[in-house]
Amino acid sequence: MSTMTGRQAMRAAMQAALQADERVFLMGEDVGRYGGCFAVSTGLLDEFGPDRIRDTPLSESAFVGAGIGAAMGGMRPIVEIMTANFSLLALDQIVNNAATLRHMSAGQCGVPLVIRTTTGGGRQLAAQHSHSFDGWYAHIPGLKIVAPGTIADFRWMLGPALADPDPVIIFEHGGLYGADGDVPDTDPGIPLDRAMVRRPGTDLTIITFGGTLPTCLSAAKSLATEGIDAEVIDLRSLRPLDDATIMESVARTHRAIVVDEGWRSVGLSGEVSARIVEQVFYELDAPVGRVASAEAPLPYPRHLEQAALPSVDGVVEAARAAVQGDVARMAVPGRR
Amino acid sequence: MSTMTGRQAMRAAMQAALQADERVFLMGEDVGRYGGCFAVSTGLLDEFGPDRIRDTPLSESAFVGAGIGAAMGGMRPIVEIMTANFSLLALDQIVNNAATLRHMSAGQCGVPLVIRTTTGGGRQLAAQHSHSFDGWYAHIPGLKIVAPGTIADFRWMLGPALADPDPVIIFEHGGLYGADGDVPDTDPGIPLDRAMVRRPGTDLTIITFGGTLPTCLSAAKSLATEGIDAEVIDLRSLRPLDDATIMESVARTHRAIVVDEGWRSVGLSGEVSARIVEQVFYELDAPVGRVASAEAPLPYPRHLEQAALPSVDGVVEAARAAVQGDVARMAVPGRR
Amino acid sequence: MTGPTAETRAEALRAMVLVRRFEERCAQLYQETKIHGFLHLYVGEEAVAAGTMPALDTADNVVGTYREHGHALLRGVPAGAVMAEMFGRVDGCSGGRGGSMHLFDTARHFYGGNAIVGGGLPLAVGLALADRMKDRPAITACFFGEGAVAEGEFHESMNLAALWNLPVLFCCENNLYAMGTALDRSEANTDLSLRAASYGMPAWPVDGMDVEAVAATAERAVAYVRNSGGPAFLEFRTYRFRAHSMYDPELYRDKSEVATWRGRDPIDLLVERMVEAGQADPDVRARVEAEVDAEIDAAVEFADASPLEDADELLTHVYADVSADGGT
Amino acid sequence: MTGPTAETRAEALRAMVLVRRFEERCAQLYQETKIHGFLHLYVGEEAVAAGTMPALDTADNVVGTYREHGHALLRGVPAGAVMAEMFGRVDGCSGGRGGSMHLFDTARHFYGGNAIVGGGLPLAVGLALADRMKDRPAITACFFGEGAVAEGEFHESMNLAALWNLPVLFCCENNLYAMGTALDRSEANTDLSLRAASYGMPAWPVDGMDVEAVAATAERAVAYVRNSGGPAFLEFRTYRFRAHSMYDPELYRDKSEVATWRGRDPIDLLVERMVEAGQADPDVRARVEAEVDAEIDAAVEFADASPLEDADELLTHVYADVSADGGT
Ligand SMILES: Cc1ncc(C[n+]2csc(CCOP(=O)(O)OP(=O)(O)O)c2C)c(N)n1
Ligand SMILES: Cc1ncc(C[n+]2csc(CCOP(=O)(O)OP(=O)(O)O)c2C)c(N)n1
Ligand SMILES: [Mg+2]
Ligand SMILES: [Mg+2]
Repeated sequence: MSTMTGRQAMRAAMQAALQADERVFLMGEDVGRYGGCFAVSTGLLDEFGPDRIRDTPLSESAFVGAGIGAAMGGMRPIVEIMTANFSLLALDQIVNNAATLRHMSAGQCGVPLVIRTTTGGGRQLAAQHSHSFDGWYAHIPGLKIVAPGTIADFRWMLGPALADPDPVIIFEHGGLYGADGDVPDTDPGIPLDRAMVRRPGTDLTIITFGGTLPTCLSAAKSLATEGIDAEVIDLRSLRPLDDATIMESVARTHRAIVVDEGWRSVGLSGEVSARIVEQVFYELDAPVGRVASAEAPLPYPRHLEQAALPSVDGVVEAARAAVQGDVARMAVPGRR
Repeated sequence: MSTMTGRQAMRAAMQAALQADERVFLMGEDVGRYGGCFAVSTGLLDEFGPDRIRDTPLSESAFVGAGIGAAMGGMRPIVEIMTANFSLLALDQIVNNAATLRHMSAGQCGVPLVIRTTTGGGRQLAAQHSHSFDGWYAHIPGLKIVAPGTIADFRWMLGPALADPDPVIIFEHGGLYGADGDVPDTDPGIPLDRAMVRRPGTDLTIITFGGTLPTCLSAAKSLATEGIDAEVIDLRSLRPLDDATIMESVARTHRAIVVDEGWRSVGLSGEVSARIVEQVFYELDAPVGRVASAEAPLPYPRHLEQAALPSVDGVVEAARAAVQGDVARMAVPGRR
Repeated sequence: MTGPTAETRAEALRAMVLVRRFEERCAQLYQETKIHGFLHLYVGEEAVAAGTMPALDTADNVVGTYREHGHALLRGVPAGAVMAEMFGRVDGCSGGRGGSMHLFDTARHFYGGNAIVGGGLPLAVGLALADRMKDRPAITACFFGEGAVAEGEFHESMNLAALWNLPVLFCCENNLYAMGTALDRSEANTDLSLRAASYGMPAWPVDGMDVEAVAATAERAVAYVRNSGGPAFLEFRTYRFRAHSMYDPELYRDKSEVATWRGRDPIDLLVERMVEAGQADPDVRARVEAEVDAEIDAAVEFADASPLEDADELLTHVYADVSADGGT
Repeated sequence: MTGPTAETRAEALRAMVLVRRFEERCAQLYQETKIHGFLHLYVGEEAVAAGTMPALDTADNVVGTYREHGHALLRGVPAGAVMAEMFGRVDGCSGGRGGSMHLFDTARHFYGGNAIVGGGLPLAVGLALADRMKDRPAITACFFGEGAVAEGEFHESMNLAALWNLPVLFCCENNLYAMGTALDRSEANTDLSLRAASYGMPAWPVDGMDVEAVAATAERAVAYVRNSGGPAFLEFRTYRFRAHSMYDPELYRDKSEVATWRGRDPIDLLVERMVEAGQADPDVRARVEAEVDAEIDAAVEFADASPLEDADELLTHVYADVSADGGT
């Protein structure tokens, strides 16, 4: 076990992958000479050279599409898109090609591509640099979507993503690059599509992932002080979703809230809520709650940005409501 | 009241808008000389000339962005994107500019733009021409998303969309261009964001929109023959959603299913389900059901494509399950 | 230089006639509702694929558009597998899932079949990058229409291939129209070869109705790309004799213009030459048509006999791991 | 032609010094954590905006990037409103919501402030289209860096403006680097003016460190665009003296290269000329700095005094209709 930052963990993961498999290479804007926009790939150019650490022009569609083509050609590209906001410029390649090629070619064209991109707000970068499209991408069949919420996952999710025969997008929350965490020195071997219970609890289940995992763990701590024992689930994989882990927990706690930094409407929080209702409706003692970002472009000033993002207080409140909202008390006519 | 096809209705709507307001113009691929890929704009070039019926090069990002700029400059552009699949090439302009400009400029830059695009499958056009992104777009704050499901709405939704000071995307299901329907000769004046009850019923609520509205109405007919009286709600607007109409209905019927041609995961069906649970959980006698497209790129052959899309039978089955699945019967231990 | 041999010409003729007759049969089968969806015919443009494909090695990659029947056939995809694909049957070259616009055959390095205008170009750059990084001598030929030149993906791909000096042969089929949009209503500068050269790669325009001019230029370009390792651009000046797809009233061009171009039918041009050179008699075309018709009949029979995929297979190939439907 | 008058030169000097000192103050305020997020300074490039803005009419539109403080100030956006925006206060030119990368002032036809590289170009084409359709004589000046030339949106916008002959002046600020990517590692053909000309529009390169060369070329280009109604392209050859943003170790360039370019500081160049021409004495720069510093002090005070927006306003301006939060 060693302690490192998310930035160091992902760099170590890439370094190990580049050393282990010569088919692996990193391509993206300023991943080389500049050292990476968020200093994640610093040093890799010196170790692996410009052929395997490829700085690209500002051509998101072409270099993502080139990653798809290179993957079809037998390489194992890691394509870095500086922030998820810019990935929209490459969405045609991601959705119309990467996600469809295997199915429409009846299995002939596999796309073993890994896309890494920075997601999330909280750094006052305003409306064109702060959005979380993690959950949104999880709508697309043919893609696998993962989002590390722990530094250990920053270190150990890349390996299975590269081993996966299909396109995997890793959404890395910018706020976690500088965060410290314990990292096992060897691969813990957790499957890419497995959710993890980060804190066991009995009174309700808080389901989250990525940048809001720390938020939810702090909320669980403070809920404990008021006698509410919350279980916290880290989804890790947004597509596919690990229904089994979610349902097993909610069937025990009978109450759930979903916390997602993405916008609420037509986002991941609604999907998890809908699945809980489909699969364990009769176990629920209260409606499934949702905590998500305010439905507005993220503004620049800190106070407005913080007001827009999920907060510890917001999670605590939603958890309280879920716990208090038991059928007996709320099903009185007055509440109807 | 007159009878016409969806194609004729939208053409009449554009013709009327072009006649009424000289700020309105139509821009898109092959809307002029070719007569429109789906023959919607046929004839408009002759009546309004090449300045107001503008054929564009194959440059989705530039002509959509130009529509945004022209809207900021005081015009009222109707930008046609041939199919929603190609709109992904313009998504940067739609999400990073059209949806954010007003908010991040504190109200200075309004974008009164209407985007019209063809959506949906069922015509054996395979995986790059058949997808329904209607519900997916509804995730984005700053956009308004509407989807006509009746020929009357094909005729009368464009007016309020053009009158709206914000960007509105109209998703027109390709299957409805050739469908006949009754169209009022004068504007019925239904607000753009209002859902409509298309068939009143008492036993359950079927919530849908666009191309699956006819499917659901047929399903309701056949359900009636087995004594199930289904209410069918046509959402019309996917962003914002008309919660009041949905909840009023579900609070009466105590059962609901959501039918969406989009993929199930992180789609509109999950959002509607989650909102029902948040707002009328204690009224529900059964879990909210979902009928959506199979989570695969749409294949070419008819039998596979039909197997992937929501069907009358699929809706009938889901409705039956919702009606049978009342708490008393299903809450027995064995079912847990 | 001595003129092309009778053999070369006979092969080129057979290639063009095969594609021509195959697609005419497709049009007929579309009317008979055996083929559905969008169907884009290459009729009139056959010399481009017929002249280019022989210049490529079997290990070279080919990326096409939705107007790719000819490219697939001349790349060696069996006519039966192509026809079965159009019929949506399991023996189709894409298992019946892609249809006319999505022909694939990776064993022959044929990477589709892309229905997004310009969408294949970045893939071609990536395939070439893989060959470069794996030190394979292969090159990648990428076909697209002149309408694609207006797309951002064209620009980004041309620049990237030139910047990284990747072995991509950009094959622009300039048939003067993108659906109903004439080149001069799509491009501010209609000299596409000049435009391509501005990226710093050699660009050659060639008469796309003359299969021998195409073949000669293609050979030169392929050799250049293979030897230099860098990209080149070919502009084939050709014409689409038929509608854009099966639903096209052709309001945008005069019948007379079409007639003029039909006067330069690439098949007739070659036959004339062969006759002049005494390499064939005037009814050679009829004979070859009879030959290929037999092959096409067999293809149709094959396609007709091929079963439909079981609908339960709908979710297979969404992911490599069948159990991972990734969704519900 | 007679050389520029003392007045013109004094104005140009004041403009450049204002931007320089304003941004040096911003850097300081960033250290003092008064300004947050990304902050991209224009230091070294001031001659471009200072030479271009005077050539525009008040009705002309300006579209900028995230490196747009100088453009905003010289377009006439009050220094106080710009500084208040950096502070995230309600009196900021974007109500405090946009910050450094999103300065807006539609009253002055200043349309931002766009943080997507290349994202402003299509908007500029549309603004010009609106002017054309409304028969307004205005033109649209669109600023972007040389890195944007690799984006598909650049290509599509250049072609569309040229094809439709729209009054757009494309102003490419070629400072040789896109973050850490040097031009020759981004473009296969580094002659950007030649590339631009391939779209069929006039393109002029100009020394971006010489404010008078910039002004002369800008006047010519603006006149051309206004009279012809069609687009033109200007390539300003300039250099960024400071880091790309506040988090840039500058591993990608030599200190010596930076030093060489600093030797051509546009402010010094102009001062030398004025002194030579006897239009100013050597300490003119110090005097002008003192003047603008007073203006900047006032701007900082103004910004500091401006309140924060009430957090309850978070959802206003998502849509024009406040009641329509469009979401929940
Ligand atoms: C991105 C995108 N935009 C629009 C279309 C619709 N479309 C299909 S083919 C076509 C014309 C393309 O013309 P060109 O590139 O010249 O090829 P051609 O059909 O002439 O062979 C268009 C506009 C599409 N398939 N993809
Ligand atoms: C589409 C997109 N890709 C990447 C970025 C990240 N980024 C911000 S500025 C920049 C460099 C742009 O360089 P250039 O266009 O030359 O302008 P300069 O910063 O030199 O003024 C990059 C890559 C972005 N903002 N948008
Ligand atoms: Mg064409
Ligand atoms: Mg630059």
